Amino acid sequence: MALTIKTHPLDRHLRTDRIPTLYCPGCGLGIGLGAMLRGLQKRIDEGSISPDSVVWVGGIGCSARLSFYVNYDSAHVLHGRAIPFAVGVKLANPELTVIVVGGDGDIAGIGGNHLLHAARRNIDIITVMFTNFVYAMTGGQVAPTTPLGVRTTTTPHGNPEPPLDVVKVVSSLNANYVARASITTPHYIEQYFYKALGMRGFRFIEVVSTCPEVYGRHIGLRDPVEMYNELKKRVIYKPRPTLEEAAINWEKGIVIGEYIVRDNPGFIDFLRGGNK
Amino acid sequence: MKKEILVVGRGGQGVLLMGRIIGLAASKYANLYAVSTESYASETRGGESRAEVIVASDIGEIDYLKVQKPDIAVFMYPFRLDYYLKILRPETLVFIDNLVVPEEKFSNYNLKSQPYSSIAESIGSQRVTNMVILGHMLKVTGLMEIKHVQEALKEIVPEKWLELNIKALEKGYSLPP
Amino acid sequence: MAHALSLISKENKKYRVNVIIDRCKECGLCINICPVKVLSKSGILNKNGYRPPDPVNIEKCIGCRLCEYSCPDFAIFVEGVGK
Amino acid sequence: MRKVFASGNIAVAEAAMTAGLKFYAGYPITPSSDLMEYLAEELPRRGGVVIQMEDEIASINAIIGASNAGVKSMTATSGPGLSLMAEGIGLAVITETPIVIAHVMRAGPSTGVPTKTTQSDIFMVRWLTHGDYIIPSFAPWSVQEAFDLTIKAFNTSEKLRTPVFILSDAILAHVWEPLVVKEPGEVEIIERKTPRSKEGYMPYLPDEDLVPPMAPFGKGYKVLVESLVHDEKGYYAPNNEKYKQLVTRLNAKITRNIDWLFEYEGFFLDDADIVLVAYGSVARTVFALAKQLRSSGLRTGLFRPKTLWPLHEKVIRDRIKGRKIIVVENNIGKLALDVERILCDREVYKAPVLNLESPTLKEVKEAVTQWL
Repeated sequence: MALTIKTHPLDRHLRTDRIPTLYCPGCGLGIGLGAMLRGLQKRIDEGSISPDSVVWVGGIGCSARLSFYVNYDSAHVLHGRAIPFAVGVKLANPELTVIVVGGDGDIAGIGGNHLLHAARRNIDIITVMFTNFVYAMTGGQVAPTTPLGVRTTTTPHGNPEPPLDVVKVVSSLNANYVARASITTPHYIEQYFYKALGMRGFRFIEVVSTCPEVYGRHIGLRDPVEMYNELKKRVIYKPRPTLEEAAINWEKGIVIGEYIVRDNPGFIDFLRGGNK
Repeated sequence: MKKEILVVGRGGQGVLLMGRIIGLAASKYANLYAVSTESYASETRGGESRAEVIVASDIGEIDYLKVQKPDIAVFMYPFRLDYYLKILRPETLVFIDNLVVPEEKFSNYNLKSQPYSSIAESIGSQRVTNMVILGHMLKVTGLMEIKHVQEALKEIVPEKWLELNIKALEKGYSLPP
Repeated sequence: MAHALSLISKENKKYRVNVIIDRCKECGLCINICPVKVLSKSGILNKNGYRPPDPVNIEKCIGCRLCEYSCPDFAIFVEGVGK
Repeated sequence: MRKVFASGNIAVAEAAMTAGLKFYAGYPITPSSDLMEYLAEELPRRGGVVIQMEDEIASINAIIGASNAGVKSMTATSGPGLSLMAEGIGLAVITETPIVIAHVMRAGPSTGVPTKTTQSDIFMVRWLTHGDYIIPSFAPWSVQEAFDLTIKAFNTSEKLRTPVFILSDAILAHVWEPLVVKEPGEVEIIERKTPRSKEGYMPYLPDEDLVPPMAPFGKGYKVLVESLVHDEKGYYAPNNEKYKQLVTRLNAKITRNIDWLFEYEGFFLDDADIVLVAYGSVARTVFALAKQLRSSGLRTGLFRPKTLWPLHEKVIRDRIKGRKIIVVENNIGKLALDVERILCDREVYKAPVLNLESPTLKEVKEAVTQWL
């Protein structure tokens, strides 16, 4: 057993003095972040993005905290408000590459209105939403994506609300890119994030993640490996799925793929072009 | 010297512009101090629009930013006349466009009644009714010199409307006091 | 920034698997995902009380890096070795 | 310099541009909307951006983002909008983000009377959000002063890395008066300190003036903007030592500048037996009353704070020498609470006058003379 000094290939992207993360063992968030960083690394390597121009913005929640592990300019701001903060950053300096990370509660629950309007404006930022079906940091309350019937700490008799199909909602607006991947398919997260970094307009990637400690407890899959394998079984890859396939259904499967790929002018283009 | 001027009309009649022109002319060109407040009905176009201008030799004479007892009142449209009649004083100089505002309401006041809107139309457009009235007001009151208002018009009014506005102002100034 | 990290490193002729001992949270995802079953839980307790994986069957490693990609804690990585 | 005839809202907008405003995000709300409309017309010509966000929550967060990207940013709003901005204001405090908020008071609570004036929000700008903090607020009484104090508001926000309020009202917003617009170069403009070197840069490590140099995004400083209680690096620090250190510094960086921050105007104070205290547009009417009372033989003075928060208690004690102090406000009596506390050895009376059109001289006189 050799003891040597070496660093992980992603360490250059991380505030390593904050690692290990505060995430529970087996939490999917770190997998998603790793995949994103590999996608970003490719862009940096090919010279299309300068690391100094990258800004990460997170709201509140486990997923939002990804923003404070990355060794970039970053901001950890208010619950639900990462997108408007990011809009301000981008408009103040359009040269920046602005990335929002957050959970489904942060991005589509409390921040839902901002998400709609960011997509409507086709504002030139990337939003990566991690869906773990629950409010994890606050202890397991119902989320906008919690499936019908699931018992959470605030729906102890079963969730009476149908979940929000965020991919479908964002796709219905002017977003240039809408894709979904899963932490069980890190190569697709990497690929989609890489692609999004090279695009303009509003880019939205949903990453279906695992929360064995909190959500797993609600659905009887508390073991990280077991939950990972259960999610993996349900993930169906389609290159260009239709919006009818976007609804997340634990029984029938979760379709990942690129739902929307467009190259419409972004908000910055319109701003620069005046009223033409 | 302190004059409180109340201007009432409909949205679109240039009431607020009249307030700003008087204020700018007085404060920038006539060496007077001026305060103007405006109010308008946010709900409807064509609703009541009001400018309240106080012109004084010195800022210290103005103790309240709004008109309380008008020395001069202009009615371009008969909004809430009963309300406004209550704040007029017997000596208040009242200018009305007699094509739209009933003269009989003002029989107790120092009334200047003219068909301002048709005068304006005869020189080009009803839209400059406000400047015809303002010109007449300058003639009657001697509030300031007409050239001061002309300077203010040059500063605020877009090029293509300037000539017409100045013409209207001069037309009003030529009316009998 | 780069402070010394204690590793478990094992290699075959083509690949070296490195486990950063103190980052591991013992979730088991790497052991589960490895298609050729290189990894097995070690007996070491790291500073947080977790037992990191040990590439006991390193000779089987095919360099697919699924362990690296599936580790949520940046605790395992695979390198190519040799020429 | 340009001499113009302008409203209070236009004066704030013009001053903001002179101060170097480059980003405005807002949501329309009476009586502040025309301030945004004016900037929407003018600011793009001067290289800035104006965006109407989906609500006030988005607006305040967008300007905080923009400021961290290195540009001077502001918003304007009124009561209901500011209520929505509460959390964002707190974010600006803890992240030490320079922003200016023009708050144009209308009548409340709730939707109240959108188009009419009051002075009922003076505590709202003081203690809007949760936590311990001091946010500087300036309350102009004229269009010219709206301009001058807006310059001061930007300078304060940049110098002390703090949100700052310019506290206007529906009267001042829409009163038109002569205004001298000072152009850049004709008035002192303060810019935020930037770090001397990237080496070892910590986003919240203060200099001796307790204010940390501020690096913008995009320059390789690896800035960390943190809304949680944090240490100098911006790392979450949920411990008593760091919490006390941070909160103490955030407040002390304001209070130690009180001599520079606090501005006031005094009239006839030296021999005044009766001192009227008033601020904002209402003070104009109170000033008229002070003169009137003085000419009737009562030795009356006026103390008018231009800086509402923080109050300079020593200045107030030193300058108000009168025996009897009467605080006139277009609210139920709010500043009076502080004046009572600061001048607890004197007779302090409240003279609240509630009037949506602004208190008239007659009303103010009645409210004051009851205590004479």
